[in-house]
Amino acid sequence: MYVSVQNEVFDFSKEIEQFSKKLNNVGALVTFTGIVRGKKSETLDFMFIEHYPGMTENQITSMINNAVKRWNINDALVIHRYGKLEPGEPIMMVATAAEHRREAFEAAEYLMDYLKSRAPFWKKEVINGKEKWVDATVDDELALDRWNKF
Amino acid sequence: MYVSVQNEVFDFSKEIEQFSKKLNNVGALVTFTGIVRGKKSETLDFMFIEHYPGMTENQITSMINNAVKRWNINDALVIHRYGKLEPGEPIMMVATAAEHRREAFEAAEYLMDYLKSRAPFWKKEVINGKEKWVDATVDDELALDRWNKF
Amino acid sequence: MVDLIYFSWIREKIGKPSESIETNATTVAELLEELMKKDIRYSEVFADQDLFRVAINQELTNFDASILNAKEVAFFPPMTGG
Amino acid sequence: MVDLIYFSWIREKIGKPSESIETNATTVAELLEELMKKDIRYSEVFADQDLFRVAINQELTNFDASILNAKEVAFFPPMTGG
Repeated sequence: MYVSVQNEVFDFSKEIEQFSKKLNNVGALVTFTGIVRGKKSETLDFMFIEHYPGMTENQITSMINNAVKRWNINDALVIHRYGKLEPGEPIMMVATAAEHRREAFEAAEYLMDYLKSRAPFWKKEVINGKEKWVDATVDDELALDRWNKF
Repeated sequence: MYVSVQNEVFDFSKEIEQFSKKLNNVGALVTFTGIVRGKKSETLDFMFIEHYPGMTENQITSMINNAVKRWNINDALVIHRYGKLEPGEPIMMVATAAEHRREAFEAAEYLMDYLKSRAPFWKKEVINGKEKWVDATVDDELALDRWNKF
Repeated sequence: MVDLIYFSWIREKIGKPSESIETNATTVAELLEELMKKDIRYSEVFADQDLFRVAINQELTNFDASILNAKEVAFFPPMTGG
Repeated sequence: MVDLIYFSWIREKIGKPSESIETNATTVAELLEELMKKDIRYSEVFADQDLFRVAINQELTNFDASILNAKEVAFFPPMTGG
């Protein structure tokens, strides 16, 4: 398991390479990368992410432990940034490795849905010099229901 | 769109890097990589994949076109190998890029499910010197039902 | 003594990221009542309990939860990670 | 003249990857009947239609399909890609 909550920009293809090197007897590898949308010239000046140090790492670790219990996954990675992010930069990534594709996909989607609404991060967008906190969406909250229907 | 049906081994982290460089205003990037399971020393000697040249490329291209029509995806990539594959080597990969995570995930799973059962590839495993064609599974066929329920 | 920690627009409206207070409250709800009586900034921020969440000692919980063992009570809007 | 193409265990059992034949058959089903009369290898391979699939001119189709415009008829087991 690899969890990193960091300010620094990361190279997701290098992270995937490193993650995959440690894998053994894995048949399926799924990655998700979230990227700051918007070209700088057009709309978004930058994004700022606030987080709750300590709780963030604990929440992510317990999300991964839940995913490992629920699906037969061999390994998982979560990287999530905080601080100032420029358009086009990666915000976060998730990687899951399993024997079979269904487990790897489901575990990755589960981690994404929980990171969206249960990891203590708050996004602020700065658009044409105006700051605005991003609202949580009903859809993101509803996405969690999918994982409680068992 | 990038489609490659090839014998040569590929480096999926490099492919992801190249794919992502061409993207613009994308918020979500999903990748799936299929890897030959089994350590050489233990069970699988190697895998051999046969395919139907021409039809393979056409089928994959039309799968991607269907995915683009159905989900709001900005770009997609499919690489699939044929010929002799060693344990631990990548078999194939799919990448999808979209504004939002749900579209990117669904399009990637759709492409995987169709590649499994509708792209003209046939896998043969060689285990302790004995050749065996891999049987299609009922689960893989049933996985397609999910995409016909609309 | 308990540490109160604020995030996002709650931090901005209250005007500080954290504070240490003495309280006789035994639950989060009682603590919120106390705070809201103290200053209009708190009563504005905490008026609508649908708009924010609470964590005690870095664990998400609800407004009925006891704060008797709380070292750290955090208030923040719904998370927007990912 | 139509090209018949075989894959996987069908290719192995028939003993060749492809062949060009003359046929009076108008559908895949009629073509299969013709082949099965010709040689025991074909009748063994094509006895159970649940075990294989057909593509005409590189498009998946079914056994009722016409082969009147077929340049290429391919027989193969269910695919196992991915």
